[in-house]
Amino acid sequence: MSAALPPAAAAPQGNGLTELLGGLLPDGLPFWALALTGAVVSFAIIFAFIAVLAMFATWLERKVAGHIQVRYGPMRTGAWHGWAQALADGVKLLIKEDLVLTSADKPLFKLAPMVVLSTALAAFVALPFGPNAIVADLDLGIYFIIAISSITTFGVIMAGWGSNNKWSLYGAMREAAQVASYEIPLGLSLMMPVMYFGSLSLNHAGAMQSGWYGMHWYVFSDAFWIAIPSFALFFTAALAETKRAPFDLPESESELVAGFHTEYSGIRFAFFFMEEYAAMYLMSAVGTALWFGAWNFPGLSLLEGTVLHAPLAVAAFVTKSLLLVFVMMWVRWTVPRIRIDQVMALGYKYLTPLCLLMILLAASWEWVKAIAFGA
Amino acid sequence: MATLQEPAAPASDRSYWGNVWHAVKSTAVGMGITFRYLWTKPFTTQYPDERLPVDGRYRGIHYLEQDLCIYCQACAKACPVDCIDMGAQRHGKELEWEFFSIDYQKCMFCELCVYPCPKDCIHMGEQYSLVTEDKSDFLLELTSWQGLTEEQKLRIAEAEAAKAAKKAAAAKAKAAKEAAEAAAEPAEPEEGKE
Amino acid sequence: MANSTKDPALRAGERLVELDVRTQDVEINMGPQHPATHGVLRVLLRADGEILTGAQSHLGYLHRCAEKIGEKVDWLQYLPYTDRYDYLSAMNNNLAYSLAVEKLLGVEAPERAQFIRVILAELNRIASHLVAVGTYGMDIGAFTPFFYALRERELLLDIFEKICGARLTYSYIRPGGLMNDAPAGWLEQVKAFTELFDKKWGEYWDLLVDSKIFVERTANVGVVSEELALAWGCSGPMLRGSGVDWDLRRDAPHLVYDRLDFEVIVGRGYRGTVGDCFDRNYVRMYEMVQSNRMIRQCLEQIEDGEVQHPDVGLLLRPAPGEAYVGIENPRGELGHYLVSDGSKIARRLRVRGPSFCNLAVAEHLLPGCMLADAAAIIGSVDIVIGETDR
Amino acid sequence: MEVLFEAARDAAAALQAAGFEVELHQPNLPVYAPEGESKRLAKKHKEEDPVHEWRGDPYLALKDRSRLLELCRFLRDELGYEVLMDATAVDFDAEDEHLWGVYQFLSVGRKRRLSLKTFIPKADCRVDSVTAVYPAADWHEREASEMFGVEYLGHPDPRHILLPDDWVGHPLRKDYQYPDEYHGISCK
Repeated sequence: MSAALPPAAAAPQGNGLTELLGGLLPDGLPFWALALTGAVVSFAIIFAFIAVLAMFATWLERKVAGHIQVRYGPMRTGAWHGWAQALADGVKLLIKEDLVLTSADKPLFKLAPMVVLSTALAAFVALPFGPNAIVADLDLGIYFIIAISSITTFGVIMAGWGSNNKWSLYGAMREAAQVASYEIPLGLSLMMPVMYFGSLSLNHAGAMQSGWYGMHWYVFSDAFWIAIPSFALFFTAALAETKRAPFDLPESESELVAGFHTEYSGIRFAFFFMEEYAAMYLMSAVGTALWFGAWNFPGLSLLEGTVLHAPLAVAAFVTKSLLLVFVMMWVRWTVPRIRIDQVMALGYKYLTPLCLLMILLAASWEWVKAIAFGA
Repeated sequence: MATLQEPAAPASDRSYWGNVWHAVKSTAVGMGITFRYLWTKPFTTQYPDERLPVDGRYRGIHYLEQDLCIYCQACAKACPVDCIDMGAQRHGKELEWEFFSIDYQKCMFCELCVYPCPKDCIHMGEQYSLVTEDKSDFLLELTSWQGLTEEQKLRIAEAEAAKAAKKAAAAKAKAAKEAAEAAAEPAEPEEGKE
Repeated sequence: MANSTKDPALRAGERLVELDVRTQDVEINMGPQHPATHGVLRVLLRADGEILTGAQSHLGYLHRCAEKIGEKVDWLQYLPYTDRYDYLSAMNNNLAYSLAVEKLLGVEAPERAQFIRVILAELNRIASHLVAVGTYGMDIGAFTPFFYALRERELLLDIFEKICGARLTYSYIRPGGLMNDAPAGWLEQVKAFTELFDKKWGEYWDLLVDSKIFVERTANVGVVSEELALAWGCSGPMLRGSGVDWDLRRDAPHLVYDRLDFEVIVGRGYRGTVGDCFDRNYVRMYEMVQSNRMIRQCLEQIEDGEVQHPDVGLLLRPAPGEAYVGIENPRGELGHYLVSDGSKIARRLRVRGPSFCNLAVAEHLLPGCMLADAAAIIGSVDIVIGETDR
Repeated sequence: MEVLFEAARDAAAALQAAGFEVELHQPNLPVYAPEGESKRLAKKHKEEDPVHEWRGDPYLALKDRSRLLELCRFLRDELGYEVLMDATAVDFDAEDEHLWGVYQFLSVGRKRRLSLKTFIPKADCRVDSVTAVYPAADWHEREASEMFGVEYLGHPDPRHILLPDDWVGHPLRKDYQYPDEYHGISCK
């Protein structure tokens, strides 16, 4: 579909991890054993990644917030700039009393954090960290991520309802309204890169941005004038989807005390916390994969075939995603919070029509290119 | 944009693209400000490690110049919350201090106790953090000694000795006078002459 | 979504709003421990979904019997208690009380004391408005402007600490003058602050007030019409925000305000309707600039001299009589109604707190708004619970 | 401040012309108080003559409290006092037979203040609520009612405001006895 696709950048096939396992495990193992081992190992990797990420991100968030607000943030735990603060908090949350209200709807209350975290984990399987570093290279990767990450909403609603607290219920209902509305602009805003790359696979999109010595990112491509506004639209919708300020209405601490997780404590609260950072990272990673060249950076192609290639590619991808996570934090500590009806108005009156307009423009651009360059 | 002069006309552009433009612009301006501060030195101090110096007039925990105090209770009477309590025995000019305490659960550091003091002996100090796990620790004792010091005892002894000596001298003088009077009795008519 | 437009002409007793579709109401306790109630205020909200249909304030969680204490301690001893009703503007409270007692005493403070009083009152107004604007940002959801505002306030507190030794509860302005004269270098420190503040002020405007989201959250929300504001006895930025051109500093000149050149900021619907939350905040923002201007003029005009009236000592015995004196506090008119019988203790000491009166109208603005607006409206009234409950 | 009170005389004249029994009290002139109480007031200052100095602001004394609401309406509509700044009560002395009801009015348009005093007998501690004219009186009257035991007739919401709902007694009355305890909390 795209004329700009360099011929070398055919989408890599298969999953690096399964290939690796297939090589390591003894021959003659049944297929399901391989698949099961792959699944367990992938889960362990993703869970460890999210746990470390959440810890790092909490620390980062507090430092970013602190320095933006002309203060230091945590400084006392650990030697250097309170680096162990998140670790200490994690331990504290683990050993804290796990309170379940007597009036709570116990099954829902207990299930909610699990649903929330497991959906966030599930979405990570379709995320390409490197050329082959993907758990499941789905043809419909983007579709899968959008679909699975919206199940989080169920968890939040369960938490809000199960807590038997009016503030929590408000948070849950806001989440339901907000996320359901923002699925539309989020999905639509992803259509622009999808049209450009002609694929719903993130791995494919990443491979297609490796041209120009690793700088053929969507935002630098011929369609940059579509890419930049469409990224702004995507980013706004992603903020709403991940309940980040200015769209943090489900928790909005100055109105709803702490929203849907008011009644949670200890490790259950930590699950919600990890989910928030996992979701932030997930959305940033999707943005990176589609707009900012996934794992590509200048010079990476020179290392092709060496041992360094895969780790550097993964590092580049994670760094770029974390930069976007930083931008999310930066936005959070700058702007006030929107009201629920304005969230709806923004979603339906601004983001959705603008996304449709961008889709029209992107489609016309592909058409113009096809006519002009005969691709 | 911000101006110290009031803007001339109310601005309320609520058109569709006006809203979009205002949202994008104001968010960008705000993010510019926050980004600038991300790299400036924080304003805060790391409290327990570094402390800001307090000014000379700072109203912290009191200190008492006990040797000047005359136990007049003026400060206790001036206190709006009755947090000053004191007790002492007088031995002539010397004071045998029992206690001079301020209850910092009540004290509101208003400095009203300082002004009526005739000897200017109670002051507000520079210490401010009174951190404790026990409420009874807030009842601070300001005296540096209780009872009588050796010096005071000495002075009291001296004073008593002086008093005794004076008494003795007076008695002596009286006796002498009486003796003199007795001796001078015959001379009385002479006085009468005068 | 049901009709969520605010009805500015909402009548006093009318606390319920009819919606297109009614579902079962939810009763929510906002407070006494809630992030947006600025202390221990409890507002019992009745809501139909996100839309409030009724509101009722419950006060008294911080009631400390100030008026009863006033009948138990002598005139000067009451001074520290005045610090504690509106603890964010304690200098103004001291000033209000001192002026009332001075009226009964029939004395006037020396000129230098009056200048220093005005400087302190205006500095304190800036400090108070900084907290008001900053915490209002927090109610709306913006944390960062609060820290910037507190940063400048910290410099102000240093100034207060230098002159009186306390950072929050000053007890510095007292009947007859001041506790003591300004120390050396203090006026220069004030001057340095006024110059710095003009530079920093734009940051709050750009970061918070001009932010699109802030405008959307505050414009046309919680509209207090002129009639409503007057009928409910609002004062201060709440009254001026509604477009009423009334400022006791200009209209009832006391101290040396008549020698200063300043403007009274009045809400004019800069981003929406006159009297909305944005206008109240707008008034506070520009009042800070005007206060800064007044301080600079005072610094130019101040001369050396005495700071305490020679006849006023520590034990006051005002003549029998009664006086009501109200001055323009950062939050509105702080009135003291004093009744003296000639003894050293007041017969009656009535405090008319501006927050108390301004809050009364807030309760009537809430029905018809959204739940999130409750935080915005209560924040825009800028209450200090120490004063509503006294 | 004095400027604002200067208009008290005009207001008194206008009210008297409208048929209200009001008396203007100005500083350093005889104080108006109900029969007997003014004498005792004077005695307090060791003067036999009820004519004694009474400093501070001028005020209007309304003799007949039943016409309070009517007077307020007249003040607001005819004399332009749009704002009720403060409404409170005063118990000058435990032996007095009357409480004072004190109202502070403000005219924003004409830059005037007015202080109005009415007398509420302690034996029949009732007075009309002025909330119908000035909604601002709502909370002030609730406070005065719980602190002094004044019953404001026609008040829309006569609950306690600062004190707990089950508080006994009226703390600002001069004859108030402190309770020993409140719900098991010692008040001593």
